Amino acid sequence: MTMLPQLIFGYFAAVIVLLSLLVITRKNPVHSVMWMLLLFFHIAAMYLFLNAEFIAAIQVIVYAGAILVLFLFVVLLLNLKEELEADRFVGSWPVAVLVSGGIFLGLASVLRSFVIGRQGSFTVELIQKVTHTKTLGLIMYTEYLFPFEIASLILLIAVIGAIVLAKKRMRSH
Amino acid sequence: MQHYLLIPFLPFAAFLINILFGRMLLKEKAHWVSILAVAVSWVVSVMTLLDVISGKTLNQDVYTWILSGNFRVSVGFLIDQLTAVMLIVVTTCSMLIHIYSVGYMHGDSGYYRFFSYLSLFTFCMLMLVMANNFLQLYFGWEGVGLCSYFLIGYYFDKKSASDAGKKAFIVNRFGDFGFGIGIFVIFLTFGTVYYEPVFSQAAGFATKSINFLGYDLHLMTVIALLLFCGSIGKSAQMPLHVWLPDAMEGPTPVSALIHAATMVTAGVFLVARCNAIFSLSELALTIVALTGAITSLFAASIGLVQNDIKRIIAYSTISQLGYMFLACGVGGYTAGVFHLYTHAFFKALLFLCAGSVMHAMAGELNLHKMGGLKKYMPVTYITMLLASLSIAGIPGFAGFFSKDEILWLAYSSTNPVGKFVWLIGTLVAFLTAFYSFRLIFLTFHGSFRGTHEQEHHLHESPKTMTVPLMLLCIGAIASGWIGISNLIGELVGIEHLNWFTGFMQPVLGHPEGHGTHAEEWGVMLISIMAGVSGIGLAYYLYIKRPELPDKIMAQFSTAHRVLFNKYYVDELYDLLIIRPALWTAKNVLIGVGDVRIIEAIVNGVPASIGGFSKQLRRLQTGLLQHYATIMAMGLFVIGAFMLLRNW
Amino acid sequence: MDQATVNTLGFPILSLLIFLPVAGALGLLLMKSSQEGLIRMFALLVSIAGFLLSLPLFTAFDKTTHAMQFVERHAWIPAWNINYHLGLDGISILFVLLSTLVTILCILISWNSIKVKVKEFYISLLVVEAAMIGVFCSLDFFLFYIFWEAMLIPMYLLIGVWGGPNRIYAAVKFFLFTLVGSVLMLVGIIVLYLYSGGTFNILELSTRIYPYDMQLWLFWAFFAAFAVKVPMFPVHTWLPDAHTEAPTAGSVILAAVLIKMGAYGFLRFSLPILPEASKAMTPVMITLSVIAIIYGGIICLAQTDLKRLIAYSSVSHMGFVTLGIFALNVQGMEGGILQMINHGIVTGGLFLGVGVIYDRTHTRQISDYGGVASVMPVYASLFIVFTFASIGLPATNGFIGEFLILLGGFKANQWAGVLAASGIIIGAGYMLWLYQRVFFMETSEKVSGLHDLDTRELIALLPMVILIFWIGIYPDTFLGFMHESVRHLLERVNSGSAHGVSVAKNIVEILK
Amino acid sequence: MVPLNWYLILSAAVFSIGIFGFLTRRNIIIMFMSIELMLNAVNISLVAFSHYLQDLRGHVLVFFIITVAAAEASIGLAIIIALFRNKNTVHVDEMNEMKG
Repeated sequence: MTMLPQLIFGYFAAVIVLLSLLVITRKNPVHSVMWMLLLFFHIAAMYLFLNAEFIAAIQVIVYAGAILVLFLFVVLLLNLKEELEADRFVGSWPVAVLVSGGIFLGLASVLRSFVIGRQGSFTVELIQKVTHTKTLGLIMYTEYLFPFEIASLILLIAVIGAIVLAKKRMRSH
Repeated sequence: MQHYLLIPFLPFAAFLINILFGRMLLKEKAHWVSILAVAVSWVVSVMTLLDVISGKTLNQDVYTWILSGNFRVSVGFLIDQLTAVMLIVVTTCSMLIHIYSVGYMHGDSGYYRFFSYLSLFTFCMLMLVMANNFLQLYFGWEGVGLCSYFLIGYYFDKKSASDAGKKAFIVNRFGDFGFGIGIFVIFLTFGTVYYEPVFSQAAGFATKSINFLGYDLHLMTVIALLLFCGSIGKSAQMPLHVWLPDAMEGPTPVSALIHAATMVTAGVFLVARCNAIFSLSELALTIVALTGAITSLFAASIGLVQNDIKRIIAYSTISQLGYMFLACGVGGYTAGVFHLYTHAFFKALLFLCAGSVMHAMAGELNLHKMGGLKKYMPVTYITMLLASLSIAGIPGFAGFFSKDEILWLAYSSTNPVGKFVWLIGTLVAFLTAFYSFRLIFLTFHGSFRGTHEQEHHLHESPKTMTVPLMLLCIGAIASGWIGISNLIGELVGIEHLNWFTGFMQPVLGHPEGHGTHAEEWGVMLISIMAGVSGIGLAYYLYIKRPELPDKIMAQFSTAHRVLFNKYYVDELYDLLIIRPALWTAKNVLIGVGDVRIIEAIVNGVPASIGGFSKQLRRLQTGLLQHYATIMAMGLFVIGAFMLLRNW
Repeated sequence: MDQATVNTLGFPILSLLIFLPVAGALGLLLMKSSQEGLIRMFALLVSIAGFLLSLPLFTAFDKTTHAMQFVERHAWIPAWNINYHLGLDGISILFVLLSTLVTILCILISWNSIKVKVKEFYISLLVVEAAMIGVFCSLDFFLFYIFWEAMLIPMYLLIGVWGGPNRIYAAVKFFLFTLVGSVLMLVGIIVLYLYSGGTFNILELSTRIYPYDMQLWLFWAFFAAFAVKVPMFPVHTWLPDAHTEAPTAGSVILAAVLIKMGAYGFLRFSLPILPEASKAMTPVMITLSVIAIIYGGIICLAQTDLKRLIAYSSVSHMGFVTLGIFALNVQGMEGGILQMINHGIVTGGLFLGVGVIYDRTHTRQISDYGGVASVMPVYASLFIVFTFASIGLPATNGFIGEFLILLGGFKANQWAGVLAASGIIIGAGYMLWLYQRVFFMETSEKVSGLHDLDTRELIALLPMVILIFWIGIYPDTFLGFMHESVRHLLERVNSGSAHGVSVAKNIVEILK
Repeated sequence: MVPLNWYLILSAAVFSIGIFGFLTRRNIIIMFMSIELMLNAVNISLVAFSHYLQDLRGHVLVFFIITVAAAEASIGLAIIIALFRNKNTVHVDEMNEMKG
């Protein structure tokens, strides 16, 4: 069936768009977190579809697992009752609609006539043969070693920052 | 002749001594310095006159005053017949009035200051008279203006006195404005401001015309009229006469010296000195004659109804000055100067008599508060009577000869306006006689109308005041005898009896008038008739039927009010010039100009910038979304721009 | 470039003249601010030394040549060809003498009227003097600009710190007015520098011919800076504020010398460097001057504040100066320059006079005064001399200047001459009215107990009186300096603009 | 075969939804989640690019984006907690001390 890939992409696209809309429009933050979880799973599946297995795994583990859980903790800190009554949107939301719609239309009108540039050397077969994680690791630790180190540094700072910021001030009262 | 420099610089030295050392050292003795200086300069003037009579004249520069490019002028002295006569007039009157002031100003706090100003005035008047170029004439011109400012405003603690002084100076400045521009035109045409080259080349420029302020006018007329502007200012002629009556605020010797004998005659002296220019322009002469005639009629009419003794004499001065200009206008410069010469004596005398009356009446000036002073002040009475006879033009007295000469020249002159001017002259002669004797009868005859305390205080003035009166009285009578007209000369058999005209002939030329002897006799008779009838009418109204004047006044009350308020000229000037000037200054210039236009810009620009920044500040709302939205919009705009650019 | 004569005096007199006051100011810094007597005496000595040092200029000046004298030239910033180049000629020498003399009088007059921050006061006074002399001597455009701006700061302090009630507004206004103008001039200087291939030397710039429209733009750039300083008609509103708020010494320096820099700028820069534009712009400048004369005069009639009236009268007098300068003939020019000196002396004297009674009564409202003559006769007589010099009475310096200007103005444009001549009537009007309201009439209670001038004040006022009569009676001592320089300047202006550019055409071109 | 454009349009859509979310929601946490959305949109397009351009650099970049996203999320949430602690509100429009 020649139409299958298009069909699958169509499904994924529609679901992702729907889920993202749901994420930002739910009144209850916990619901939006749940929807976002679902969204991440779909995105991970799409990566698989684009045969980036390692990235899909990372997506699920880091994004869905770590970051979203973090969000959940913070959401649970809120007093949900008060949150439900308050109105969700800022006063000037029509402007925002206009702006984001404008940006989307602008991008869409450009991307329709997008021409693929020169093909790189990592063909799909090569990756499958060597497995995606190995090739990724190969590039990462040779060509992009320095940015890798910086990334680790960023994470370190993030950790310390989070602790300092969120720590309860003992002396301040 | 050789030490002529003493004449002006002695009074100047006296001025310096008095002003510098007056307060501490001289105090009461200040008058000796001034009188001595003036007396010596009088003696030197007489010697100069004798030298000039023997034919010697002098034109010498002392030092270069201003040198700039081709404009060169120096302090220089020209002594010829005209200067000699003026020297005599100025120094004689000045000396006598100095002596008179000793008595009059006795006990005054600023005694030394008064005499220093008198000396300064004499110095400036002499510099004016002896100048050999227009700029030094201008120096003397403004110098005497300055002294009249000081002397009119002598009692400076009185507002009216300081107002009068200021008014005199500013009105003179109007005249000097025209005079200054006249000097510019002279320099631009002749390339020099010295008399001698200007008058000799004047004939050459007779036909030329000049583009003056855009109009092509006859050159000589422009120059003549501009110079005449100065004369009008200084000699208080028609438009600029308002300052002289107010100048009576000053002490009486000042009025005698400055506002009768010397300063006001500077205008006539200027016209006489520049006769070479004036006679080249028919229009200018006519204007001079007309202004003189109208002013004399105008002033004489006001003089009829005034009650202040000094104001009457002031208006009579303006009227007599009008006479002199009338003479110059019809070409009779010699007659004009002769009248100036005689007028100086009897007018100074009139003022000094008025001063001694005031002195006796403790400052009272109103005629209706006096009367019957004859028996208290015989000397003053006699001298004032003789002076009034002289001014009324009664034969034998100085006034008659000079006035008759003018009227005859007016009648017989080739100038078209001559006859009309002669008519006005005769009418003025009648009015002059009338108001002079009204003054005599109201002050000296009839019964005393003042307060009892004043009557008790009445006494004849001290010697230092009466002696100058007598000397001036001789001058008032005898001064006319040097200029008796040739007509009477033929009658009496002496060929050239009119010595004065002969003497002045080289400088002022000779007026060519045509008219038979019969007409000359006729004119003389008419002028005598006018004088006598004036006196008769005054006698009739104020001695015979004293109640008549009030009835007439009631009948012509409006006319009387107009005349009494001096045709409302002062109020007119105030309305037309002073008030609008102040108004424009206050609201137009400051209100609109400075404040609304310039300051608005100067303060407006920073204010508007401030306002704009305030608006900008409102953009910072503090809301996260607003900033994000703006960023997103920026993104969108750039995106759109990049997109549209390559389409 | 015409050959500038070498310094005839041997020692660098101009640099000494500029930096002696600065050294004095530094000396003052060392003193404790409590020893006020010592400070005053030291400042006085420095200023007297400065004046004595400036006298040899007067004697050693060679009046027969128009070339620059006492020239000093050292490389300062070779990279941009900026040199420390000083020199004097007939036009600028008198101003240097005036500056040194005026500083002495300012120090004398503010002997006990300045009580707060005395040390800083005298320091800024000496620095202003240094900057002033610098402006008049500098022949390098860059150096000129430095001194021009340097003069602003101490003057700003003088007005801002020791001034009257709303001195801050006046000081800021003064500062901004001059600064905006001089910034435009800086643009002009740079354009000239680039166009003439990298030289700031004024003598060189004065010999070149620039394209006509560039000259026009440059003229208006310089006009912005100099017209503000003069002050010419539209931009004069800072002067009355600065004068009413400045302390006596401040307004004397402002009136006597600072204002002259604007007119001097026209003479030294606008006319020689931009002859064609100046010639084309004379009708505009003459109209502005005449407006200034009459406008300034009439406004004085409505003033109630003493210093404000004298400030507006100096707007009118400076209108005469600019009329003289832009009459572009010998009489007008020499009259203009002499009138600048006269105005410095007369208005300086007037402000010294006002300072004297202000120190006693602390009020500047004319209505508070009356009958001062009977209380202070000596002071009244000195003030009457200043009043009549300001009106332009013959035998005073005012007359010589005004007569020559009116003569030159009349020669250049009859209407301008006549209208300007009306200025002397208005002048007589407001000055005599002022004199009457303050000195004559009955003594007002505020004035009754005053004591007359003491010797210090007399010494401060006498030099001005002597100068008034000296210039009035024998002006050649001062006019003699200018003949050669003015003749040379006029030759340059007439020859420079003889390139067949008819005046009428350019006006149309500008108005288009 | 799904053309690359579709993926890009999809990521554009998700991106603009993220923007919309960020600009309109009052709850700061939801704003944070919209940021995560935008980052994921970018990741999608990157992965699509690497797949179609057969070049793994896209993946490396995605990898780094994820690390940065993680760091950013943690710090952001710490800030939110601090903010919440002393303002006890999470609504953005009530925190405008930084007003001009």
